[in-house]
Amino acid sequence: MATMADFRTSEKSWWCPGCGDFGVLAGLQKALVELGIEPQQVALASGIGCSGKIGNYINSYNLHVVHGRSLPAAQGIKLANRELTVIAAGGDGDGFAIGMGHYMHALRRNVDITYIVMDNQIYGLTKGQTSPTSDGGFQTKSTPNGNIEKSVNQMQLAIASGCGFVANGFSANQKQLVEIIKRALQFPGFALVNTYSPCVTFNKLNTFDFYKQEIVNLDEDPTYDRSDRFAAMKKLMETNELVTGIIYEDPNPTRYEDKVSGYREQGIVNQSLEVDPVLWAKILGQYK
Amino acid sequence: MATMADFRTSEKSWWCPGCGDFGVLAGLQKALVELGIEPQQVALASGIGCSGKIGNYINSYNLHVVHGRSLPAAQGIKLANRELTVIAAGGDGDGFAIGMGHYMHALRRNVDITYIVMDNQIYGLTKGQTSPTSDGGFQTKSTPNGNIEKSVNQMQLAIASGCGFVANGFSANQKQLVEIIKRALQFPGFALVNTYSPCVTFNKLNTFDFYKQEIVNLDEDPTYDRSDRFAAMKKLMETNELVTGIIYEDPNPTRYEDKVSGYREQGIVNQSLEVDPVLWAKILGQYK
Amino acid sequence: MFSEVCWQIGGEQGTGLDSTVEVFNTVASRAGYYVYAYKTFASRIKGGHTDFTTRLGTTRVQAPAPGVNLLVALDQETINLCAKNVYPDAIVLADEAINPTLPEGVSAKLLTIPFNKMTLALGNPLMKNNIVLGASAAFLGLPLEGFKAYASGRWGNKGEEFVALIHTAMEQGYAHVQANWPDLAISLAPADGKERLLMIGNEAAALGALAGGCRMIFSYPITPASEIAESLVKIFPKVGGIAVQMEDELASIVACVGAGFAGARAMTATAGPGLSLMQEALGLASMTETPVVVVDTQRGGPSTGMPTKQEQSDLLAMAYGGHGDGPRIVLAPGSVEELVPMTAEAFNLADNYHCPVLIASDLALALFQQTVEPEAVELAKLPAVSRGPVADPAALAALGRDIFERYSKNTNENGVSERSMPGMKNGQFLATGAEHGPFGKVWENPANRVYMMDRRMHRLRGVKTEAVRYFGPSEADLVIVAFGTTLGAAKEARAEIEQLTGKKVGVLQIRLIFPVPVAAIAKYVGNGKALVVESNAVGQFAFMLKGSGYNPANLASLLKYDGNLITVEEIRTAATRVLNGEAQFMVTGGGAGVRTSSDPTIVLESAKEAHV
Amino acid sequence: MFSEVCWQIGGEQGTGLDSTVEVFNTVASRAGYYVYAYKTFASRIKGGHTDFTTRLGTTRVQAPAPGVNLLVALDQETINLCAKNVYPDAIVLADEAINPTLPEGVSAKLLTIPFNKMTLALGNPLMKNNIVLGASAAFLGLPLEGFKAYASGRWGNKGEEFVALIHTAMEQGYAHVQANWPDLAISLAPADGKERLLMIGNEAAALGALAGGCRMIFSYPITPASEIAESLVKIFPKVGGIAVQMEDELASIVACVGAGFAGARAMTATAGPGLSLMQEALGLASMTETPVVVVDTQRGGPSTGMPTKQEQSDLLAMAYGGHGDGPRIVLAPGSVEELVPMTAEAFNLADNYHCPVLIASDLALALFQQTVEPEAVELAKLPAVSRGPVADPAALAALGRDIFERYSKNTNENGVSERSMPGMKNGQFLATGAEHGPFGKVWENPANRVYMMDRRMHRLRGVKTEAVRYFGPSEADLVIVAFGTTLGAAKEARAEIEQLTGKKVGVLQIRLIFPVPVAAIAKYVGNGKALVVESNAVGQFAFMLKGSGYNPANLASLLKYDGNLITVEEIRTAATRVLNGEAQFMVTGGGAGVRTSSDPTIVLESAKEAHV
Ligand SMILES: Cc1ncc(C[n+]2csc(CCOP(=O)(O)OP(=O)(O)O)c2C)c(N)n1
Ligand SMILES: Cc1ncc(C[n+]2csc(CCOP(=O)(O)OP(=O)(O)O)c2C)c(N)n1
Ligand code: SF4
Ligand code: SF4
Ligand SMILES: [Mg+2]
Ligand SMILES: [Mg+2]
Repeated sequence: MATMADFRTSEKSWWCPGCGDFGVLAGLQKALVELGIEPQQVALASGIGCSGKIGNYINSYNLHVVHGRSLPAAQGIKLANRELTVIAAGGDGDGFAIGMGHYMHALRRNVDITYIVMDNQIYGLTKGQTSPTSDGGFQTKSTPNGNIEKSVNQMQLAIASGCGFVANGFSANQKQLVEIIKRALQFPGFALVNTYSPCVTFNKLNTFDFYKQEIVNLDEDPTYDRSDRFAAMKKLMETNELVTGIIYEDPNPTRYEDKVSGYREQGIVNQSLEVDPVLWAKILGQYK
Repeated sequence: MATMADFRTSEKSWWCPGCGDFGVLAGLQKALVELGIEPQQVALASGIGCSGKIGNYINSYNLHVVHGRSLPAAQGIKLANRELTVIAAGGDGDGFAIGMGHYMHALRRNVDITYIVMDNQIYGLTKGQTSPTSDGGFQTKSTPNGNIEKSVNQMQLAIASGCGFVANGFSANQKQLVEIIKRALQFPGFALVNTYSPCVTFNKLNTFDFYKQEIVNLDEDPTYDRSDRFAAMKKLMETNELVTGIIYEDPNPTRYEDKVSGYREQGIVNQSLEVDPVLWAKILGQYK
Repeated sequence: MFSEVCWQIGGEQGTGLDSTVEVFNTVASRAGYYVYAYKTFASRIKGGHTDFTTRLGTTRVQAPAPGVNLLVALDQETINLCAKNVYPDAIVLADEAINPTLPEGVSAKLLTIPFNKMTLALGNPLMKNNIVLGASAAFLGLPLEGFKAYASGRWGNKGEEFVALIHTAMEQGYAHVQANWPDLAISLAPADGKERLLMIGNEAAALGALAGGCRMIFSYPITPASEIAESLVKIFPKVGGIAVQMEDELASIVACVGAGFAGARAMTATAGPGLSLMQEALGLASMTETPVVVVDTQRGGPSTGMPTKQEQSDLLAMAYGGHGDGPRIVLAPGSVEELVPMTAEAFNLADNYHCPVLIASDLALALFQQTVEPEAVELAKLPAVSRGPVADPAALAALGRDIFERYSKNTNENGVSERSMPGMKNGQFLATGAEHGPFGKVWENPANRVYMMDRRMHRLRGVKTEAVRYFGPSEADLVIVAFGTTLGAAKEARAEIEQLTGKKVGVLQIRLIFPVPVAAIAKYVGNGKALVVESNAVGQFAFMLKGSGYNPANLASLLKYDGNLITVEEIRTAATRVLNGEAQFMVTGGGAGVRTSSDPTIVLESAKEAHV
Repeated sequence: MFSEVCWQIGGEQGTGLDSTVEVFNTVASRAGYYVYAYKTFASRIKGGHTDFTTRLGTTRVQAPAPGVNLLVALDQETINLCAKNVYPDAIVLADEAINPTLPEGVSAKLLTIPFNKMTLALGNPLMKNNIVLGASAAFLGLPLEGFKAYASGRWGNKGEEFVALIHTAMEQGYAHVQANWPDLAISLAPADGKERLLMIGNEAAALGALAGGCRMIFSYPITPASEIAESLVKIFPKVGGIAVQMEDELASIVACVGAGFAGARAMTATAGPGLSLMQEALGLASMTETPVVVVDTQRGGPSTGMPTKQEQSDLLAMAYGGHGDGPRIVLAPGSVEELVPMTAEAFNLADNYHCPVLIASDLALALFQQTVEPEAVELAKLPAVSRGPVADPAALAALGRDIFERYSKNTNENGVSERSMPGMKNGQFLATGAEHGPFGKVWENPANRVYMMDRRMHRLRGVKTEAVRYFGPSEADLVIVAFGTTLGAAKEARAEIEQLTGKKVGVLQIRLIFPVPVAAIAKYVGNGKALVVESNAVGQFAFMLKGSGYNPANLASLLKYDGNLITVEEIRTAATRVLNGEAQFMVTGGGAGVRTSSDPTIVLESAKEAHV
């Protein structure tokens, strides 16, 4: 069985010391180990951003795509080989600015992948501009007079779009994060794992301390019913999404793959590429 | 004062006889007339689709852009000249497939424009493929075995994103539609006017009759409180968005333009392009 | 007895003419005739003029006909627009109800039939087109039985009564012509009766994809590409494949990259606007050395342009449109038939050269029906699947983890090294669009950069494919360089030009647009002249040729960019002028014929006096 | 006494070196020296090696220095990476704490200072870089007072104590050098003391935009373009303008088209990946004849490529990257200074030619500080705003409604007709990306199509701008063709090459990349040879030149694509080889020097035997 070491690469991480993304990476690696998944069975598609570099540091099949498009890539991989564990990962800008359209459509398409967002409420890699999840009034390089746009509520959007698994983790709460990711990876269908993953260099507002103070931890509320969509929505609204845990999990999950007609259990890549001459003749017959 | 005739063009419409879009066009023209707006004060940006052709048939300043991008165009126009009445218009595919990212961001940016969607739950211009608003199971050219994706709930998304004005009209209910559009045009901030605008050629499921039967008309419910966001969300969920009228209107609207620092009442295009030498010297001073 | 005839029908868009023409073409094909069909239509669903032309021959027909023998006009607009193209002794058959008149100067015979009245009598407006078909069959000597049989097969499920009504309508049309104009038959020589196929290029591309091992298409509808996905969505369930309509083209191409990375053969199909949106991610495929196939059915550009009109103006965008320098291969089919093997081959090239392969189809190829010889699509004769350099699982297992060199200097003769695919133990690596070292890790070391850039680009210099195909005598005085839809007209023009000028004329088909096969072109052109024929405004392929070092002196150019197909006559005229030394750069179309122009390359004609 | 010196500092990324260098450069500039700065950095925020180089001179310095006089190494990696570039008698100043050693073969003097210890003593880790500054000032004879004054000005708001600490740190560094190595000064000749400006190209572009009447920027952050928007977001509130960070580049460019349609001067700024995403909408601007300005700060491509490395590889994408044929103008600045008037001019060109205007900046221009002469940015000397053909409101009012011919055949000498803007009575029209007639209405008539296509493209042939700028003697034996960052090195190399070879050498700056000013280039090259120097792998500009009809025979090429700047020495070497008839195609970089290569144009080298 694979160990943590098996999921590490020889690449030294390029993140700033203390960056929240370290915790997310560790959480993911741990979750994979605990689920007994082998590195070669994991494919991870990531976007561009500090967060998007996660694929550089995990020993799996990694596709580091263009900005904002980790989700189409991950769906392409999964549908090509449904036998794999497929993960998409990236930042809040990557996912909810340039990638917003794909996010909304991945939610409703519901291919069986796990989407891990490292939300630091800022653009890290481009050195500190406002992101779609930045708070109102936040002063950054691109909004020196304060952010004047409403921030995206990505978890509410997920619920509203019918997503079957919506969770939020915190980079500093490893235990919870590992459990969330394990559950997400096992969930049949699209699973959102948002994480608060502070940028210690550019975001002096939404810091580790800020989150520690503000976050409501659902694990501490034994009465919370994660199978209730409306309750989930309400909780997200009440807490302004400053809540961690599994917020919603569909008790009767479905997934895209099961609805595709003629789609097989075996991954497409593992099937023969030969065309049956009888079928070929039949298809040609339509053009006669 | 401008009349209906003033808002018509000499171009014969290219829509199929009976297409729902005729009604939306008429409703828009009527609303403009009733509000006493002059054609030269109106700028309309439309996308690509049968619906996107609306700009060909209304005598105003029309910018017919590329597929999915009417909203960035409209925001560009409005911010360049806030003295104009600016409308974005297009189809369900244009707005919620390729245009989804822009939609979500226009909602939260909240520039004072009106967005009219002609939702026929199908791709008309490309001859009948499934659209993001198509119903589950719907058989089309692109889903001969039935649509397997969850449909987009664009009005719920609008509410969830904090949109201040969310309305739905029906092409066949002119009276209501005109009132909705008038109100939307007057609303300060981003106003969504979705409309059910049946495609009589390719959508044999969501027909005029279908909508007539299924639609709940809010105008007939004197108890409905359109200033209540939660009620709005609930109503949309209950009716599966088959509801017409003004679903939500923020009683304390704000708009992007009022928050931009240094932004003036006069349209940018009407201001001098000269640079004050004192200011120039001051700015240069930063580089000394 | 004609060895070929041309039938044309025009009327209002959205009145069922499409399927009427499909019936006509299929029946003619089944009767053993070669078919070349084309149409004029607008980007609207109902209303507006549309016309369909079908050229039938006992031997292969591969270009627009020089004239029309039988024009069926369902409205006066059709006569106004189309009658000028009929042969002097042609028949114009119109509905009595429209009170048709021929434009001045048209000498054809105008005949009227009470289509409307007959339709009314049959009690079903759909029958009008069936009467038309019957009448057309009578004039052209096509077997009425063939039409009836087609109707039985296609509409049998709508009930016997309905089929019987169709039969009646066809018979009435047929009988009316036989009774009224027994002497006016346009007799077509008998066909060989061989069973051939008839399809549009998009269907051919779908077939080629299937044969080429493609099992996934991610795409977004667009004219004139949609039928590729619409064909595959019907085929794939039978082979465990999947066709996904994505939210846009950005998602489509990236999903293909994902699928290619995972080891599947995946494709997308689009037209110009979609191609433009794919530029960034095509670079991703180039950088990560991931196979991916894109069919671009070119149409009038730029922007929305003319979505329903012919053009070949995405060549530069396909070859050079992305930021930075990245490898791509661009193929161009010369006929519908060729799209089958070429699309299959594209997947082999992508897997062998680890880069995006684009197929430069065009609207006329994509949407218009052409005859396909069954021999050309025999499964056994199509390119066999060749997966290119793939890591050996046993060798990987022996490696141990984290040391698979995806971008190893240990390359094959093409400069390509083995790839691993998810699922293969110890094959894990990072595929990134950022510059990277041999293990895929981000690395900006200058020497590594130079190696990687050279590695990626140089593989193109040795692409193994049939880059050009030559038709004609050796040492020709003039070689017509053509690709895509234009090829057919060039081939038909060849003999005519030889006859007319007494010179030796060849046609060089460009099958590989990029990397530009300059040497092969130079070889065939030899000491002759080259006339590049293309459907765009700036001579994109000629520009690429010159830019790639081809001697501009003997390069002549014929351009058409009015949305219509290049004709045999236009090529004949232009070629004659080049042979006579009368012209080098020519344009045609837009109502005017072939005319001399300046070099279409857009350059600044004068530069302001520069200070020294 | 040196008339120029070169200072370099290296250490770990994210340790404040950026601002330390900014202090150094500003103080040197204020002292009256010309500054040319550059750096090596990675696409990461903290950690990893970074180094900064500043070349100071009493006359203009405009290229990387041939060697370094004083290298400050904060870690051993810096010595390993940078020491090979120091002059033989240079000083390498390192922190005692790192136990520095010089690589073999480096003859420089290695001196150590207890930077760390001194910093510890001062009790604030931020002080280390200030000690470094003081020490550097002492070696180079720069005025310590200048550094102290800068600190007071910049950090005054942090309190007197803090400023005093900085001053102490600076003084300690200065004193340490004076005390220990009184004889080792690298004395720089005194400067003229004139007050000049110092800025990066992105700041210059922002200034140019402001002066050019631009009041809107819609953009999305990307390296190395972000500072353009970040500058304008601070400036625009003062002039009623607006800077919007959009959700992506697709939105950015379309918002610009909207704003341009509305009559505003709007721009976007991006790098390669964003440019690729803008291809479709650039076609929209071309089709609708809408002015829009795009700055592309080129970086290593394709895909993510090398985001922090120099390259000039988006030329083809800028000129030809969209589907279909559409007009665009592409300008290239030759220095930071030139970006001010050129960006201003871009808006005039856009308004006069009604098409997108792109500015081909590059990473080195965009991000590195250069001296700007105050005269060059005097408001009165910058291009005056010229709005181009705009409809006369009175004439419109007289027209009556619905008959304004936006795309009228009544054009000015550039082939451009008047546009109306929303708000103008009776000026309403449809601007559509679909082909259209004179009123803007969708129209696919073939003759109209030909007119409209010619109309759009032909305007480019007469663009009025200073397309090229020539430096050197007439009838040169060799003309070095350069643009962007490369120009400075070419200009510095010119005299050296003349001296070395005794031949006449000129430099031809290309300011207009597209439409290609072929005639002007041919005129200046005359019977000499041309050496095109560019930072990309396939010789994009040379390809454009040849494709546009330029005679390839006398065209030589020097390419660099390893991410580093082209140097004077490399150009000198390449030029000498060309003049000696030793080489035509050369590449350099990647650790190896200038070397002969094959024609970089990617063509298929052999085409399989085609069947005849
Ligand atoms: C098309 C494109 N536009 C812009 C960029 C520049 N870019 C790189 S990362 C990034 C955003 C980073 O923010 P986020 O996604 O939140 O990731 P973080 O760095 O904060 O983890 C941007 C705009 C790009 N690489 N590609
Ligand atoms: C980039 C791009 N992709 C695809 C298309 C083709 N296309 C034109 S309209 C359309 C969708 C039409 O559907 P909708 O927006 O619902 O409009 P409708 O015709 O139904 O009114 C598509 C996919 C295009 N024009 N551009
Ligand atoms: S800049 Fe922020 S997000 Fe990026 S690595 Fe540093 S701390 Fe993490
Ligand atoms: S196809 Fe449908 S949407 Fe388009 S014009 Fe016809 S009825 Fe309207
Ligand atoms: Mg972020
Ligand atoms: Mg629709």
